[in-house]
Amino acid sequence: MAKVKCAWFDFTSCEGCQIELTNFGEPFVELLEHVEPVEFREAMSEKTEEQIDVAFIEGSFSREADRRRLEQIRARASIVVAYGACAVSGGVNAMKNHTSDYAEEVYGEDAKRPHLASQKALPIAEAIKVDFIIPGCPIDKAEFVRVVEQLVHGTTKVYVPSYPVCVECKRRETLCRYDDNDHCLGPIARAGCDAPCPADGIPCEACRGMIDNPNEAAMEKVLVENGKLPERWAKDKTRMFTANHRGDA
Amino acid sequence: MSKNVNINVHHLTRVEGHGNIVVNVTDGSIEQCQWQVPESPRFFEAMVRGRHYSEVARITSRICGICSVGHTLASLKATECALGIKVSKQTDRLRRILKHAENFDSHVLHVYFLVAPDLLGAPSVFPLVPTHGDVVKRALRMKRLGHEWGSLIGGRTTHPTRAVVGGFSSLPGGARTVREGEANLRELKEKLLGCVPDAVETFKLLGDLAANIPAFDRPTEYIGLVDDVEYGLYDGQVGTLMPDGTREIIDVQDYRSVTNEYVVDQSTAKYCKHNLDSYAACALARVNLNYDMLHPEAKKIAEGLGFAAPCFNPYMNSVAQFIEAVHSVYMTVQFIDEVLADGLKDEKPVEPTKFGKGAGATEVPRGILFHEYAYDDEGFCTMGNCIIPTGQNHANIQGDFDKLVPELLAADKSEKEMELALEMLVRAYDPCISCSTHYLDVTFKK
Amino acid sequence: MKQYFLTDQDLTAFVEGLMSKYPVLAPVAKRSRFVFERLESVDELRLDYDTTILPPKKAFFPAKQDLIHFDQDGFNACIDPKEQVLLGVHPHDIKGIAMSDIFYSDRKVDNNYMANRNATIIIGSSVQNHYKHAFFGSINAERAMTGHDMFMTKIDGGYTVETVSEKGESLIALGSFADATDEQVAQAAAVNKAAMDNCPEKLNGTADEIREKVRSNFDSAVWEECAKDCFSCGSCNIVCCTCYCFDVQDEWNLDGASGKRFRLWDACLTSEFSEVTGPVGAENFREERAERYRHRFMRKAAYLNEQLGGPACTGCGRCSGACTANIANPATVINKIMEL
Amino acid sequence: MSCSCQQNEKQENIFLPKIADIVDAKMITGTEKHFTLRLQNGEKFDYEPGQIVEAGVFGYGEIPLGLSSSPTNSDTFDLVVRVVGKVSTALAALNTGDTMTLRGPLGTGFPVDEFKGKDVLIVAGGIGLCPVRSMIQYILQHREDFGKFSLFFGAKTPSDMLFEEDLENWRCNTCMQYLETVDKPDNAWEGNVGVITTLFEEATDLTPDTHVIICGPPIMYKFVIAELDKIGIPRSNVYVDLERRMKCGVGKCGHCQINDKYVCLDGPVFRFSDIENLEEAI
Ligand SMILES: Cc1cc2nc3c(=O)[nH]c(=O)nc-3n(C[C@H](O)[C@H](O)[C@H](O)COP(=O)(O)OP(=O)(O)OC[C@H]3O[C@@H](n4cnc5c(N)ncnc54)[C@H](O)[C@@H]3O)c2cc1C
Ligand code: SF4
Ligand code: SF4
Ligand code: SF4
Repeated sequence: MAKVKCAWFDFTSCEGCQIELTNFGEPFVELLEHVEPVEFREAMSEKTEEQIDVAFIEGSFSREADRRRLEQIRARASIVVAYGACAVSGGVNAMKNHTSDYAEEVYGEDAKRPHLASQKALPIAEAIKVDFIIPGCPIDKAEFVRVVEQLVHGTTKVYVPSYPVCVECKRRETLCRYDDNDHCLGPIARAGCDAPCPADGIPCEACRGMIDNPNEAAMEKVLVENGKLPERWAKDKTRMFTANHRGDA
Repeated sequence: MSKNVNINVHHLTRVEGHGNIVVNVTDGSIEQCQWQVPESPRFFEAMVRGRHYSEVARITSRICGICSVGHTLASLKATECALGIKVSKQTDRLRRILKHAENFDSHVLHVYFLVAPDLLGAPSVFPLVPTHGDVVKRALRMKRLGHEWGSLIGGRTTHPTRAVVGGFSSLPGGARTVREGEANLRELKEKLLGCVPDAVETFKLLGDLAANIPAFDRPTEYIGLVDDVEYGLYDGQVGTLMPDGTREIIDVQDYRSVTNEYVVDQSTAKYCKHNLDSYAACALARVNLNYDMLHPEAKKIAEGLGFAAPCFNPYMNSVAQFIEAVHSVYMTVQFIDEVLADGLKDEKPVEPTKFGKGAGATEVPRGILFHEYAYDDEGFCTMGNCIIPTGQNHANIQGDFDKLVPELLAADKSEKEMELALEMLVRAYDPCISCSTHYLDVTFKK
Repeated sequence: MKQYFLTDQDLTAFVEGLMSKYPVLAPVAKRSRFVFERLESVDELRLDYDTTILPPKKAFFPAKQDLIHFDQDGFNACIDPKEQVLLGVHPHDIKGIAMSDIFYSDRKVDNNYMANRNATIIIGSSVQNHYKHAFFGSINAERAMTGHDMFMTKIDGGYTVETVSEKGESLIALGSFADATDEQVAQAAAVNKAAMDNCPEKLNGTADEIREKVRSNFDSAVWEECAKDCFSCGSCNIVCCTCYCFDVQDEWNLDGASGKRFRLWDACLTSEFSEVTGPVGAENFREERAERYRHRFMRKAAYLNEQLGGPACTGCGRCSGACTANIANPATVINKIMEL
Repeated sequence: MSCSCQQNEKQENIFLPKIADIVDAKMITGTEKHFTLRLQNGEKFDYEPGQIVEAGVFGYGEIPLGLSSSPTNSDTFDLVVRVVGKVSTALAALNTGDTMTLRGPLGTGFPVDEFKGKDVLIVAGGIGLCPVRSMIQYILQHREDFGKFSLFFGAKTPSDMLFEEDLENWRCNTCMQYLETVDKPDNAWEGNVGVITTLFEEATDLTPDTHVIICGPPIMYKFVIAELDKIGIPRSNVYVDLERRMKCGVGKCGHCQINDKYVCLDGPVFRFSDIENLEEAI
């Protein structure tokens, strides 16, 4: 099997997803048996002009100026994978999308200086065609390996569950947040991470985005009735990671 | 000397986030010499507005994936201060362990993956796989240990799950029972002590490579936490150290009098200054400030590597990081012993007693980090401010450039050599650029 | 086979005896709920539990089970049963296990389940506290418990212990049991009858009446109405002791050459469960959430009755508690349909 | 290997596949690949027309496929895979000399004996031709056992027509009535155009006691049944081939369950009168 040439690129993000990759430890060397990193700015100075087999893109598309760079990546790469919530859905960056005064809030008078320009935080797929996604904030490194292994083997369809996190909570026999006087977005959040948050005693914040056809109305109702959230919080709850998935986005 | 130099490093590699180095020398005179930060701004302070206090740390953790533990802890401390929460002794100790884990984890990453290639003359760690396989494997092994160590306490090292306002949402290792939690801690202790041989090897490697560390001194002001429990890392007050040895202690709540942020055109991140035009906040600053509080084993390492505090060579930050990494291993063992001696307890997070405003500080691998929030009566955030160490270091990096470039010119270095020297300097700071682009000084507001 | 008596004081020694011989899975506390887990120490045992989050079938059919390991040279099965004791199973859960035994052995025997099942010694125990949603007194009540080896009923001062198999009988040597008096046996019967009678919830109708009525309401608007808040989350399926569906997936190891095929508990309430890919894209045989919601009730109340000899529900109430939308409760839904 | 299986080898395991050698493989349309297979170790593969297998590639998975050759064909058998997703793509990537895994035969095929001596009509739409090809071949091989034999085949476009060689033979085979149509013709197409039911206008001599097999996309069933009703063919003489998601193929995973039937065990071939009132079946 020829090694698959992979390159990593980053846009607006915290770069935590690539950090997750370093957390594999020694087994990472095994992955290098069939994956050849050809460009990875944070980790290597090498650059390539060659055609790339797989481009992994982290971060949101949040400045029009980034469009050209993205188009160049698309042109050079056979497969484009958006990995991490920022790239897949806009992630946490999209929390500001519904407001207009965010720049002033952070930079005050200086907000109008041109180098501080920014637009809505959008998924990479808003700028270029994305072939596969690896959602999550951060990504689940086991899933990353699963996807990479499939790409290495030429799989054309990478499976991402369309059921919600509750399924995985139940399979792990996690105490439901709602049974612990808490709230949770698990019922509408896309699974695939193996539900680490409720297992650790905190709500699922839907960092992997919403499932297809999420029942948002029921979610709001359950947040208020079972989760005991004030109405205003329940209404805003899904802005954290899924602002771009909301019906009102 | 009539030299022309044109260095234009766009998106410097092997650093977190985006930074450019631009140096123009025409006929021997420096026309431009800049460290630029073009990273796109992310507006976290605006995003936390209106969010519930239980969500705020979870959001601000996403400022930076490398120091997300630090952001979480600084955020929790600020929120707890604003909400009148005093955490338990056990929480305090477990958080210290978590903080040490991050420090170790990040320092290993920096020393091995970002700095070592420079010292070994490689463009990255990957070409080292065939040539220095054992070094790479050791690096990955140590990196993994850092990850497991932090995960055991925090659930995850990138955006930790279990550290919540008022304490922890579950026992170490997600244990169902206290007994299991204690067993998990004991196992971690064994693992930590088991990594000593790897640390010794790293020590030897660094010793061999120390000769490649450039000689360059620029005395500056050092700022970092000083704590009476331990070496300033998780908690304490703001300490400053001037080149002449003068020290000052400032309360964390008065952090703005330290940071004094301002906006410059070459950067989307704000700059900071205190007594001088710039200051440094980094591992070097911490070791300079807290040398006496280092664990004896870490001191041995420092001496072995010829490190003497105070040290004014910014390139030595990598050495300071390794000294800290060793310190973190031994301090964690000590805290585990303390937790076990008192008996692990299944504690519920402490509830708020008021809603107001408060600041919190913690050290992240690259220096001191401040968070501040205000909350309304229902616990929703009305104001947020984060000041990130890399932001605090940008002006100091620029200061170093201003001194280093003429020195390099005087030494008649080639353009390539100059470029490498400048790149290595920036990397030595281990900058976290993306996180440095979101912070706010409210005094700028309208 | 025989009736014994075990005093409260002697319980610890008996369980320790079991633990010295077998891995013992038993109910233990997990914050506000209970779970079956491998006992590390007798003091964790909670025979006074109300219900567990997952049913005890996970002892032979874990939520994720490897089926085949493969590498470049070939492949291997993963059937590798280990003797174990499943302690503290409530009567309705014993019936649930008997039903899954039917699913996994009917027509084609699934030894990935049956081998583990056959290696498991089941010790039942009486319900000391009711789960707030339990209605086992009004469903499958007349069905006899089968497939277990021993049954313990909490009475004054200890437990009446009935052995129902050779294996169960052989366990008597591990503790200090006395023969039960007639009085103790009678008291045990009364305790178990009271547990059936005192369920907090109740179905209105016999199994046959319910089956007829539910089936004849296939096209009723009631499903749409009840499923309005459904998340299609499948929690009701996953926690159910008579749900048996699974998905099969393949995965490579890091080396890219070896890997495994495994199965995972699946849920018919989720949207992808009945989705197939055709030439023009995905087609779903139960596209609407109300259709999936109805399918579950049809399976519980009607579709499987013939195969199982009764409804595919034990009345444990786990689904009612697991449903964040509060709409999965069979007692509520079926009673509503019975009034149509 | 890590798992201990030696001692269990005798214990039947519904998930353990056999290995089949690919004797021949060719793309027969843009998206369909035709495989001729033989079990390894000279094992004979015994099955009935209409039965299915779970075919797979380790690492990718397994999918249900209908057997598309007559069981009386020497020691080889045929499968046709249409590329739609993950496993089908992995299978289609295989070539002569490669192997695939197989479990089966599974399910219930066509009731061949019941059809014997009767007029037979087979209506196939698109890839529905694959599973019924086993029956077609069987009938043609045992022609004298059956009465009048008609085959109606409809495809979306001429380039979607499978088994070109077969079609060529059937077109000029005088032992059968073969009618075909396409939804969308191309320039070269000279045959019928229109949905499959239009073929019933051409075939005027279908008798009420004809035995019928229908296999194709679900929407096709309703319309074809209506035509059969017009002729007066009782629904108990009509067999349909159903498709559902399947994971185990042996009635355990629950995906293919329709009411109290499992498509993988009780089907995929069903007598229409047995399922016409079954909710969600058609
Ligand atoms: C009884 C029967 C006979 C069949 N005969 C043939 C045949 O002769 N030739 C042929 O090309 N195809 C046939 N199919 C369809 C074939 O099984 C699907 O195309 C195949 O399962 C798609 O899998 P995939 O991994 O390529 O697609 P993906 O879209 O990647 O599928 C993912 C998963 O969904 C399920 N799935 C998706 N589509 C189907 C489907 N149509 N049926 C069952 N499960 C599905 C499978 O579990 C699969 O693993 C038959 C299906 C059935 C039920
Ligand atoms: S904790 Fe959240 S994800 Fe888990 S079951 Fe409960 S609601 Fe669902
Ligand atoms: S349907 Fe509900 S009550 Fe019935 S057995 Fe399943 S989980 Fe228990
Ligand atoms: S009925 Fe309840 S538990 Fe079941 S899928 Fe719907 S919301 Fe989830």
